[in-house]
Amino acid sequence: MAELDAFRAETRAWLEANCPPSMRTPMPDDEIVWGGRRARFKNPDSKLWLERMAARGWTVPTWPKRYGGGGLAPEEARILEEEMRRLNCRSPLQSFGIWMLGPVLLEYGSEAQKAAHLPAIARGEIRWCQGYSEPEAGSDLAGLRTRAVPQGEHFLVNGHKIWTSYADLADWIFCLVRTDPLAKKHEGISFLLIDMDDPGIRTRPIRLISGASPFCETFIENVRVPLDNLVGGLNNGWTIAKKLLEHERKMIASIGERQRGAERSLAQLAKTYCGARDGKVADAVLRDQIARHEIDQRAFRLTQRRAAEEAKGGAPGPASAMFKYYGTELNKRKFELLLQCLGTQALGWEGDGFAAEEKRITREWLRSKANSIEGGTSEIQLNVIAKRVLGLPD
Amino acid sequence: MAELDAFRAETRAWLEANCPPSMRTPMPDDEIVWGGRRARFKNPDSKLWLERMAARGWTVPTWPKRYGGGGLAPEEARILEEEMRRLNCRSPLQSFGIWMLGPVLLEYGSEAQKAAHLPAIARGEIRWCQGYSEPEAGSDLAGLRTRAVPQGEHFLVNGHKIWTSYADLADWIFCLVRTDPLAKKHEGISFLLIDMDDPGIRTRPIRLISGASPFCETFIENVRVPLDNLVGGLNNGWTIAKKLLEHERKMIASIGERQRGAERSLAQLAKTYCGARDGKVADAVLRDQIARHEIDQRAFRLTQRRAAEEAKGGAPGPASAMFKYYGTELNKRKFELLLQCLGTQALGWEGDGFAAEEKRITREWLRSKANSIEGGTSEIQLNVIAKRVLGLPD
Amino acid sequence: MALVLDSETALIRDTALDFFEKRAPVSALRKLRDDKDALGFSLPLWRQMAELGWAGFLVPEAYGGADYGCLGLGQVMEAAGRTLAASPLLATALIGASALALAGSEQQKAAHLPALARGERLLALALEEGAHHAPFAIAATARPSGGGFRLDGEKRFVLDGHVADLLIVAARTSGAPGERRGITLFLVPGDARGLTRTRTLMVDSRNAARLSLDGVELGADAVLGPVDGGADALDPVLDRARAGLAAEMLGGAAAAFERTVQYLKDRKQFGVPIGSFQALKHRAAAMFCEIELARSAVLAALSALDAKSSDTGALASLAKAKAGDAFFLISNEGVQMHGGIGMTDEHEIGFFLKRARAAEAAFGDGAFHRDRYASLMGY
Amino acid sequence: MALVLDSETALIRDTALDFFEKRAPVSALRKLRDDKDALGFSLPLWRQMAELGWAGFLVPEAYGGADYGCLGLGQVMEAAGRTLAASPLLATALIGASALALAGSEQQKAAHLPALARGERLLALALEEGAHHAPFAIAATARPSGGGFRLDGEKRFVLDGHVADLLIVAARTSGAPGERRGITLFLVPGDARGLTRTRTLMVDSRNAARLSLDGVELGADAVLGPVDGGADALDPVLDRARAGLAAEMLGGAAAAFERTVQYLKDRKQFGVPIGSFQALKHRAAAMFCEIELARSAVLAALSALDAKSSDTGALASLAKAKAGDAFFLISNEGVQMHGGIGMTDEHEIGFFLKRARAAEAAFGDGAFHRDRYASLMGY
Repeated sequence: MAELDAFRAETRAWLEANCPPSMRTPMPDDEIVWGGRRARFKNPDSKLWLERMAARGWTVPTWPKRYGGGGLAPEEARILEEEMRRLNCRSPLQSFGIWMLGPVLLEYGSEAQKAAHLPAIARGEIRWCQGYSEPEAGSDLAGLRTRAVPQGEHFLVNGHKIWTSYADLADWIFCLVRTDPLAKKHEGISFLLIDMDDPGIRTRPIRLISGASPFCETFIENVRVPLDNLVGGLNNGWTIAKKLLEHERKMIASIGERQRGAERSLAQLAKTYCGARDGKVADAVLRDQIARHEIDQRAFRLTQRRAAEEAKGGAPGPASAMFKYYGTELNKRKFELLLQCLGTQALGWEGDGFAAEEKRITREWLRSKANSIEGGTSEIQLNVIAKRVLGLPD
Repeated sequence: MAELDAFRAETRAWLEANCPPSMRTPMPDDEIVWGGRRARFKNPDSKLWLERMAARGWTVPTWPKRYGGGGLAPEEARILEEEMRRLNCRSPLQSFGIWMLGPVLLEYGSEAQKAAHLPAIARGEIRWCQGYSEPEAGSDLAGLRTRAVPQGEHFLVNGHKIWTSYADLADWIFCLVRTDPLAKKHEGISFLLIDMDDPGIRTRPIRLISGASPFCETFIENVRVPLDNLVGGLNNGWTIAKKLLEHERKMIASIGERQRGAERSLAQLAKTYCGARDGKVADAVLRDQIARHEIDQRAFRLTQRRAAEEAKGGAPGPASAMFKYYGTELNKRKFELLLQCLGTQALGWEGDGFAAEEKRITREWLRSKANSIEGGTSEIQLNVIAKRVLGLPD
Repeated sequence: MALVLDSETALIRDTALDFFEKRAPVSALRKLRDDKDALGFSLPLWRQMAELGWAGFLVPEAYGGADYGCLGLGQVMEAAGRTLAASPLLATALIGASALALAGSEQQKAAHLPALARGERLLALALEEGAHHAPFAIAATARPSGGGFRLDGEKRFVLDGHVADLLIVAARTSGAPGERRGITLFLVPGDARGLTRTRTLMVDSRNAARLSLDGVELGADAVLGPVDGGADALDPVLDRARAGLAAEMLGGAAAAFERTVQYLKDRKQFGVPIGSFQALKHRAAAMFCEIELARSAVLAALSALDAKSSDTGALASLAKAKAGDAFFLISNEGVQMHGGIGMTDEHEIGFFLKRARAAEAAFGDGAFHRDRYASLMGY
Repeated sequence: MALVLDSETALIRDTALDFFEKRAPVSALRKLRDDKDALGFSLPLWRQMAELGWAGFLVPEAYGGADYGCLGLGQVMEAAGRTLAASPLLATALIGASALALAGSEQQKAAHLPALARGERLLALALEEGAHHAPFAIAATARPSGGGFRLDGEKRFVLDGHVADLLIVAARTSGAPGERRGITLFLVPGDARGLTRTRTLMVDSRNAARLSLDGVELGADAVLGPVDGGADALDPVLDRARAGLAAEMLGGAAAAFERTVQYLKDRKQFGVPIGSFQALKHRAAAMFCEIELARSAVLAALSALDAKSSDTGALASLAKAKAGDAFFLISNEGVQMHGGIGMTDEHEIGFFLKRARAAEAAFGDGAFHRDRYASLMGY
């Protein structure tokens, strides 16, 4: 206990001394630092902050120090998190490398792979994207067709990935590829790392119903990938894929939680757009629906907290399917309620006549519809709960 | 047209002359006439009314005259119905013989079977019950195990039926039995008529969560049934069963429609139990829920009417699954709303402290839960719609 | 009240189905959007629709119309709804024609209805001032001025407002916002002095505009219907709008449903069509029921309007509420069941989702109509 | 706020689970019902529960209790809920003990709490007068009489009211029905003159009674808590009742869910377990989520009560609302998924359906708590 108290004091002091004041303000979307070869820093403090944190290994606090991490124990990492929140410190670096590839390499990667990739992720030098889904392999992810054929020291890779977020901005892609077309479909898949700086790789952004999006299609044509870039052994990719999907679910589950400083609550918007009486939302029916939603949302957050307390920071299990399912459905409900509050003011697309907040809500309402599709549909999550949590038969 | 007008005038005159005044009042449950060998008439007028109507064949207006029917065309039958409604005439006779067995015998029965059974149904002399479900064959009706083994001039029947309504009051039972245990399950079933006046047949009433019920278990032990009692040919019972199920669905679909004179509407009860303001249900949330329900109910009734207009009185098709599904779910919702309105006054079981109306609502609320189970569960109806209406693949 | 179409009306429906499928598929709306078309619909197509008589379906024969009635126009709107076709059907053929035919003076009818029926005059109703349908919440004022009136105020969500030749503007001649009494309707030329019109770009790629009335001077003959009695004059017009829009929404819901069921049959995952999964089947079956109920409600409302039945108001609310429920459910389930591809702008199912919300907000959402239904039913 | 049980509380939970499973299974409730048991619960069993310390879990140690707190008692109530066990846990151990411990004078506590903790004194709260939970809608009157008060009025839905040794009666000393101010609590002996108690037979086979107070004369020392301030005194008591009842409902929901999942695995139709049908799987998975959320809400509320947290009221409403939603959903789905057998009185799943509704109505239903939650959150 005393050691942890000392760590807290030390951490607090360091953060107060080293976190630039502009990094203690709410982060606009366009100042999020994703790193990568082509990284640009709109705010120079962001770069400074990244470098300082990376130097301590605190962009990835629990990773071993030898791979650029902070080497912190889980309790220490939680203290770091609490102290950062206390000071409103921005996250110095976000990336799929940190959230998804890193944990996989730590568990399945060779020593050479760890040494080659982890420090670059920790310092934000390389930006990764994820190549999982394909047009014909959505919910049936294991039905993927991208082929990797061993030829001497290389695989020759051909295929078509979809929903690769930020593929157009990424440097490398971690991919599921089919290495044995004759094996049962879950058994012929491998996990491969591919440098995207290859003329055989082409990306095309996907426009969503909500407008521009970070999603891309990624076309891979006759790309040669060193055999060394195989992670976890040949035809062993599905094990890794399942692990990663659980991490992804957990990430998406809290999609409605991002609180921006300027965002007004449902109840505040209802009062504005539908009127208030005696300090209450005037429309009793709407008020009841808002309360129902807020109750569900609070119970959901309490459940996330309870799960964290029960797991003590362990890896997400099949119950993560519940969080993915419920969290995304809640978020969709929230936006439907917002639209109901805003009425015709939520029907603008662009141009005059609608406030920025109104147009943001309209776009996010549409974007929220993907929540229950991306990272495994709600239907897939319910299947997982039924099978792996409840033990219902196939 | 003129002929129909004449028919209407004649019918009206006859009804006015022959329908006893007490038969023009709302019918209490215990005065419903079901007929049968053990029929008792609480109100002697009921017997008179049955005899007069049966003499004209108007207990079964559209059946051929030679089988005790009225021989009416569909338009004439509709006129009779309208004129009876105009005078508030009670239905002279209800029975599963009229609703279910009769139509089957008319379509599939031999001449001898028709002559033997239809007139007795029309006159209310024999009361029938339906032996379909078995403990292990609920939704999977075709999984039934009651065996009928041909032995000389008889079948030897053994089995256990369940949910046989009014079996304890019936004279005969029409049954699905397995006659070929080796055939595919839909192909080894026959439709058999069995006289229940046999010591091998025993019935046991089933108590429901709502209290006493008309349902029974029926045990059939070594009962000998003449081969002549087979309807529609050996191993051809499933075709008949499907037809009957459609009739049954249609019957149950309108389960919430029985309007008793004394029943108060949801809105009236809400005003009584939750208060009114400016003539409106005071609780705006409850009022919205009631309106939502009433809107659905009205749209549902309009759809029943539309289907009738489209079919011009034809036999019910797969769309009857929609009416069974939606009608029963609506009825359950109605009772949940009623319970919400009545609050703790809907929580009585028997004895003092609760009005008769309150206790009736409590019991019917519980009884309504069976609506979406009996006559094919909601799940089965949705399967039928998906497959036979929408053509979705197995 | 007819719940089954007579053969003549069925023929109109078939003609309309064919017309919109061929000449105004969803891709036409996409093109209007991507081209940032100034009108927001195709004027040549509108002329063709007028030639088929649809523009004048609610215009008395004396003024060059077909006087065919709401059930007929409803069939056309349902067909238009199936392809999300943008056109002046709602603002001009349904609302504009109804307002003039039901409340107009001889002179007003003669002046506008024949041109309207020929597809040569576009109308728009300028009613709403807030974010929610509220026909009595009128704050725009009409003050006596000279022998006529002077109009001031702001209007929102005016469908086709930016291109209408003639606007029907609700303004207050007495009373306070929220009061039924004191509202008057005015016919305002699209090019009136003091009138500013701003087109708003909507999520469903349809038309709407904001109007600013800044001392618009009108003669006494600009009054449509009784002074102070505009709400009474509007009632039947709004009920027609609700029922007609419900028909359009029913069309959208039905088309989105058919597309989704087809996708369930076509799309294979795990080696089988996804429509073989029972959970999706049950949801599809439930949607089917909602479509059927909505269809009955729409037919009942349209028939009641033509029959001038006493419960027209309740049935119009019933239709709008049920069609809204069905369109909401099905457009959402449609996107979900299409999965990732349904989220792309490239696919058309998302257009239905957007239209469902915009149509829901017009002329009263579900909550508005449940409230109204309850009031009309006495509770 | 603990969302995970400490080891001591987990032990209490395990003891309680074992106790109710062995000594008060659902069949015990059935027997009480079929025997038309006069008490409605087993007094010997209650003595055993008292010996385990549960009757005195909310009684301070100075008065012979264990003072273990709400989280502990909640575990016992959840376990009792799993088998639908009828007992004085709610009326006496939770509500009665809380009212005396939080609002009682030294003398009142000394007079009743030790006997209560020993399981030798039964209490009941006589609050409701209408069909819905309404803590301020008190019309029963308490008028000054001699040096004390004279009580007149009617009370309904008094849990354990027909057997309680001591009743806590809310009556109005000033103000009008609906007003928060002016309510006073009184301790009324079960055998007081002028008090008539009528047991009502309830759908869930539990206890409740109607009281008629006809000139019941009480001394000044019968007042519990401040005169006219009874509502303030009741607030924390009611929040405990809501959270504790929510725990019981959570237990009922969880048990009904487990029974249903087991049935889905066991029952075969079409040659396969019905739990292999995807539509049922998805519904079961959705129920699982509701149980998990309800559990978190209940734990949060119980912990907040013990911590005297400032948002205890909101969390109690949250817990009651969520546990109610879960129990309603699951008891209904439970019957439906059990099919015909679930509709028979012989099967036990129907007992859960009945209990769910009765518990929902006690101390505020979902609508009540959503309204309260919104008010507490400032909207």
